[in-house]
Amino acid sequence: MPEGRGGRMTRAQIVNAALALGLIGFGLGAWAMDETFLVTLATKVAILAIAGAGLNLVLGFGGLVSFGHAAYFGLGGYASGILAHHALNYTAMFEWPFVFEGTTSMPVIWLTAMAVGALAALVIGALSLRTTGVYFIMITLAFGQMIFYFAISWPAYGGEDGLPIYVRNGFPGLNTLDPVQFFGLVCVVLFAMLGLISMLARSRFGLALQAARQNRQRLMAVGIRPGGVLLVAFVISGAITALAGALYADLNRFVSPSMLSWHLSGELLVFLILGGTGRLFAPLAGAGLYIALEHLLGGVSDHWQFFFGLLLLGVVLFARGGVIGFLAGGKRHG
Amino acid sequence: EPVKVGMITTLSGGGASLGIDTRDGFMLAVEKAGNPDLEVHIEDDQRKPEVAVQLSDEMIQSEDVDVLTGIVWSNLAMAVVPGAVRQGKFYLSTNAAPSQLAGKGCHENYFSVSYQNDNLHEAAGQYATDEGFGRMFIMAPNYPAGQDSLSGFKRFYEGEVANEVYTQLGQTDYAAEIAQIRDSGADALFFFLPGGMGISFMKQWAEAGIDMPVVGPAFSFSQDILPAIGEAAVGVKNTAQWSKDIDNEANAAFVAAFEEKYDRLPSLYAAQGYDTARLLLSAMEKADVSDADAFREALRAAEFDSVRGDFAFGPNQHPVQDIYVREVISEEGQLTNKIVATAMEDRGDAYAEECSM
Amino acid sequence: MSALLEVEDLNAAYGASQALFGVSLAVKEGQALALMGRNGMGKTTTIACITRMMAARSGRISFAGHDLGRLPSHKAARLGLGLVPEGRRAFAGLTVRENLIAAARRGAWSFEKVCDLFPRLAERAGQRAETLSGGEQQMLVIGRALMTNPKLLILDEATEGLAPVVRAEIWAAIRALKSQGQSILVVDKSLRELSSVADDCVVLERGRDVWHGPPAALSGDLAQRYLGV
Amino acid sequence: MADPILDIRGLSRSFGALKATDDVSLDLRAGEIHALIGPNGAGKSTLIKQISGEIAPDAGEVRLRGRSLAGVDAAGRARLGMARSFQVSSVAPEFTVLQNVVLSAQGASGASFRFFRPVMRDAGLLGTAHDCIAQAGLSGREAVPAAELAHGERRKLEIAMALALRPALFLLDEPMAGMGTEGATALGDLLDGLRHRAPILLVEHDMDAVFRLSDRVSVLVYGRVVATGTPDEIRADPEVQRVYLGEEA
Amino acid sequence: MSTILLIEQLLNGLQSGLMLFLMAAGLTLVFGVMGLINLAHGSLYMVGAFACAGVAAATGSFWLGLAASIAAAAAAGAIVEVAVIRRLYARDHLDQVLATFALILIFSEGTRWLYGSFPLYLNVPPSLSGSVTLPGGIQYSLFRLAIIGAGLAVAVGLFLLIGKTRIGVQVRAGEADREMIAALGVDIRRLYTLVFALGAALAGMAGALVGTIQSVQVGMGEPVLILAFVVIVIGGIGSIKGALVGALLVGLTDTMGRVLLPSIFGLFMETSAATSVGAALASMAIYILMALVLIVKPGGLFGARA
Ligand SMILES: Nc1ncnc2c1ncn2[C@@H]1O[C@H](COP(=O)(O)OP(=O)(O)OP(=O)(O)O)[C@@H](O)[C@H]1O
Ligand SMILES: Nc1ncnc2c1ncn2[C@@H]1O[C@H](COP(=O)(O)OP(=O)(O)OP(=O)(O)O)[C@@H](O)[C@H]1O
Ligand SMILES: CC(C)C[C@H](N)C(=O)O
Ligand SMILES: [Mg+2]
Ligand SMILES: [Mg+2]
Repeated sequence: MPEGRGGRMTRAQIVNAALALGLIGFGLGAWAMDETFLVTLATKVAILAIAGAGLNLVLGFGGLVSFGHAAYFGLGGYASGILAHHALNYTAMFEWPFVFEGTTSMPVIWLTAMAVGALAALVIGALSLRTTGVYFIMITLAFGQMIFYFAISWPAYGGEDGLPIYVRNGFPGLNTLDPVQFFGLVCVVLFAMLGLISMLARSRFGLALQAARQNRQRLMAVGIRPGGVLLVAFVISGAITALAGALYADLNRFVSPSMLSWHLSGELLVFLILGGTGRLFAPLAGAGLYIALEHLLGGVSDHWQFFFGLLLLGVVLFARGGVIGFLAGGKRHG
Repeated sequence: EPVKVGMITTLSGGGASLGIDTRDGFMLAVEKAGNPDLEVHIEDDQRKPEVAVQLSDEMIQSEDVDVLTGIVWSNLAMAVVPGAVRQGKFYLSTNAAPSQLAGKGCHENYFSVSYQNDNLHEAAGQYATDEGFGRMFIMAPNYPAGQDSLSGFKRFYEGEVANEVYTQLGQTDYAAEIAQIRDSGADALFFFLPGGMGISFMKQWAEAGIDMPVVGPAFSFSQDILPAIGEAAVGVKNTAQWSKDIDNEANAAFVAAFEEKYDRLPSLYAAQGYDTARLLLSAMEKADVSDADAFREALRAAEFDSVRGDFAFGPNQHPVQDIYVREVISEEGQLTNKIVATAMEDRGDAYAEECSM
Repeated sequence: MSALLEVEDLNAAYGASQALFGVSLAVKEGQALALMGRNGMGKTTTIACITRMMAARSGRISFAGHDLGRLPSHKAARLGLGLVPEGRRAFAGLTVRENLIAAARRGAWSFEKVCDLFPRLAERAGQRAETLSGGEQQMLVIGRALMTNPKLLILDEATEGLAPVVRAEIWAAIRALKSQGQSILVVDKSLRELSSVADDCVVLERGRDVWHGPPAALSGDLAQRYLGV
Repeated sequence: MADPILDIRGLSRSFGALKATDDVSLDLRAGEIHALIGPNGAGKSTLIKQISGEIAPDAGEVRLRGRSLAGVDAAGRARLGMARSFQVSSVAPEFTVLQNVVLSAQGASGASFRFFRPVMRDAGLLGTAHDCIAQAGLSGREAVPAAELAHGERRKLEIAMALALRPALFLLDEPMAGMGTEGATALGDLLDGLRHRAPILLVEHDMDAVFRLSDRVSVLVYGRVVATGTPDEIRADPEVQRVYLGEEA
Repeated sequence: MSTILLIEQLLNGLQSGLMLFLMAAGLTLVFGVMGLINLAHGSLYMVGAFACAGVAAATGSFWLGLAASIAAAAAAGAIVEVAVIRRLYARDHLDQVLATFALILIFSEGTRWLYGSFPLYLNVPPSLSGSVTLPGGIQYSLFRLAIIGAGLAVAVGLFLLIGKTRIGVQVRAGEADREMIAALGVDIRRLYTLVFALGAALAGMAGALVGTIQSVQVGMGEPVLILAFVVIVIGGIGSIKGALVGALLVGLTDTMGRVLLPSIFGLFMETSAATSVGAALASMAIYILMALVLIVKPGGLFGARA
């Protein structure tokens, strides 16, 4: 990300640190007080933040508004669900060139999910990047919807009913069924991904990516093809979001087409905008706020969505640059 | 020892009417019983599987409930039930009863109080056969419950299928299908279009003015949506294991109390919620929930006065019950259902054999 | 004769950085005032404040007897300000004709008269503005401002990027306008041509009006100091 | 005489019925500033865009050091050493001046798929960038976001970015527009020195600069080259005076 | 398939296309012309439907209900524009997405609060109910024919308004450079409020018409919203002609896909599987159509800009 001037950067850093510590503190605090459900809730925030982080790479830095990121999220989820399904039912997933019965090992599942996400992003990205602006938004939506309808009507893995994973997948050396251990694992992944994105953003690649958002014509004129830069970012983004999908499947022990729906794509966008587009920690801030509000308001009234809407509206109108922009000030990057 | 019940049901968004009726029926029984040992937590699943899963986690992990119930939709049930019963909780289904959970995936802690999903469609097939409809046009949305519906229908239908059409889930315009139906020259139409889909279809069907008998499962003609369909529904035959005019004391009391309390007629879902609560209460009389085996036995015995009359569980803990054919009528300016025939007696389900319990 | 436009003690800022420090100037009815200064000294900012596209921090702007202080920019414009903005800003997706009629107000200037002034525009009447050459766009936005039949024409670098003949034509047009009694506020880099129309000059330096006077007096040392000529 | 660095042959491009460039041939030799002048709408920018690869010609070809550039896109041509400035400033508005110029230097280095080292700590790129910023007269403004620059300053940033490409030749589309007398004079001096590093194809309406700086001048009218010659020859050409220079000659 | 059935299905495609056009036209005005992504357009459609149902139930007249739907949606649109949208023109698209997403929540839950979760119903007015026999012996619903007529009339009206009037020119100028058109003396704020209200009125009218043949319920606008976006993107954003062509393409593709694909698969597959696969493909058909159009023409069929 562009280096801010003077004290701005530090203020943003303070906000970021507070967010990170807030998440970890909340999770551990809930665990200490034996509020297992709140640990689960914190885990959900962290996972959605990973998905959002994937989107943020293309949206916040590359300026590509993908309205179809649920596709990668859901594909990651299904990768996890299908591998576990076969492993748990002892049925072969394929028999050629060797018999493969799936797996419940998270590292293997993660790699598979990321590969699937990256591949899908490569194909979809290559086709979608021919368009720009709103057309890009809509063509990504179109591909997302195609995968969604495919999942609904393909009976092998449950169709609309979805696919349960009866036991959470395992990670060597950890008991993933223990909510706090799973939470810890997810946090490690989250901060690793945020670190990765921050590094990418500062690199040569990141500079070109951010220039592609602002002025593609200029990027061409200095000898860099925006298409390639954006496609690479899109693929990395798809992989990260798919990884989040795999974790989400494990959190819920269930995958269904709703992970692929445009509502989810929309929610990921909302997290980012709420957090502050182009800010490294936007996905965490946005997902955290969103889930917290949803949870708190849900208890207050059956019509909580009404008040939730009002609150969101208040944030857009009065806290420019999202939560982080509001707290940290400074220029927004996107 | 008190029993804590966690009810997860749909109270907001499309489909809220089903959850609201389920809740209201359930709570009516709870309040009538006035048993201080029964504590109910109700949460809205927004019809989203992942929300349902989180709610069940919360109820199991933080609130330490003993029994879960209330889910309307099969896909949410598939997300919640297997995990919950594996963690030693009881699940009593007020509605959704997917085939997976009736067959291979059955579990000793899982009871369906409503039916097995296929039942009403099977009964419709049986009824069509009994009526002598030789050629039927059959139609359902293209999702697992829709596919199950058509196969359930065909399991007991002996005539010829004129055409089999899958619509899009959530579709609201049926002009194209209606044209096909008109063109097919079938004797009668069977369709399964739950919720808003059914409302839209029936209104357009009436507009089209096609003179063809219509048969469906109760979902499209239950009390909660009948007013929305309007006069178009009058005369339609639908299959259900319950109707407000089933003649027994429990039912009369239920219908009266429901109308009295909520100022509307009860629907199928309300009856199912009511029966579920009464089943639970009957088990609480006989056993302590902390003794899971005894409590399970007490549930299995199903010694309560069901609003359906006779009620018993089959080997896979799904009901064995009569299924009726109802006709939509207009009564005192209100649309409602009236039983006109019995389609199946003591029907269990097609998956019980696969259940190794 | 009273001043048509009067700006007093204008202060303005972009966020935290102040761009104008107490600028004052006046344009009299029927006269042309040249606003001059090096790059980045605040000329465009002054114009943005006058046309109410930017809110001033403090100061008074009065035009034709009205206080522009709180007016939204369209109301200020309707009092008779006609702007030819820096950087052209033709309406990209609209045709030449549409650009001209979009904001036209009744008066002496009509589509035909603008086409007489710039025959090029008549040839290209149906073409979308974004595909015009730079100079054609410049003519278009001058025409667009004239079509609002303004009391005061404000030109911010209106001859930038024009061919010498056209530039000469535009200066001729500006002189002609002025001789018809049009009041003008003009920003330009070319001292020679400014001198030929301006009755009065104001020089800005770092957001301050450091010099007022007639063009003739602005030569030699002064020009070197303020304009680097 | 040495072969020209840039050789343009028969470039034509129409927009609908309009022939924006019509069989244009010209060349650019080592060490020279070749000015391209002509009335507004004559096709100068269109020609530059065809040379830089932003739009494809209908006919004709562009050769760089004898090599045909057919099929090479704008980015490829930039890598081969074509640096261009835009008639309407085109920079990355949210980037600071420094970041903009570093981006340019990075483009020249040809390595953009590097994911790990922070680019703003790359001594090589920074060195080049600071150099070019100084040459363009923007020292002290490095940390200002491009969007906050005054118009003239943004023109200078364009020049700095072109310099940072370390190009084989420059295509400058009205670099002096909006610069002010002082800035234009300084830029003139800079270009004057630059021509020995890389020749310049200069589109400009500032006749003082054109006649002061250029070695050769071509005049484009209605998409055709109507005259090419030394500044003095062009200034004296009655046809050029009539269609372009007016009384300024 | 018989010719009569085929023609009837084509009419159905046409009708559903023109219905979509009413939604899409408002959206393309607001989105293409004013540059605002309005996710809440579907809520205005819902508002129209509820207003129509409410007034029709109270007065017994469908026509009063229809008038009320247009008025209520226009009023809701104007209020929303003044209270919220107006502050967002200068912001980037993403803030608009978030704000209008929030508006969806407010509208949906607010409506549920007022009307409850149970769907409302509307009846086709007696003068338009039943079907007519068209030349060739085709039976077709009169109400659907009326929708076709209304859609075409609106298309012509809008085309003239935007393409041929000065108001249209000013609105488009505002989209190119809002600050500049204001600086030239046009009250672009008020103009935008009007345009927004016009788009809302069209959506409200569509909601009332669709509500009449389908059902009126909370959330009814969302699927239509997505389809309307598909339509304007296929047609090219900001183009009324594009919206019309896009809407007809989508309507026909959807209808004919649903009808034809299962029978095509039936030629070489077992019936049950064929209908299910065919139906699955049919639900993807319009998205496949959109992707193809955009891959070939990245700016839509009649898009001015990419
Ligand atoms: N949008 C902006 N944000 C922040 N600062 C700005 C902005 N626009 C201009 N400035 C600053 O305000 C000062 C005055 O700029 P202005 O554009 O008024 O100068 P000018 O005299 O018109 O210069 P030029 O001759 O280059 O057009 C400059 O220092 C410039 O950097
Ligand atoms: N994309 C396009 N579509 C249609 N016409 C175009 C397009 N681009 C340029 N033109 C036309 O081609 C002609 C040449 O334009 P060009 O921009 O090359 O002129 P120019 O010589 O650079 O003029 P100036 O000195 O004013 O910048 C102009 O008449 C212009 O309107
Ligand atoms: C109400 C019913 C139609 C629900 C159905 N059993 C389902 O699983 O979705
Ligand atoms: Mg300026
Ligand atoms: Mg040009």
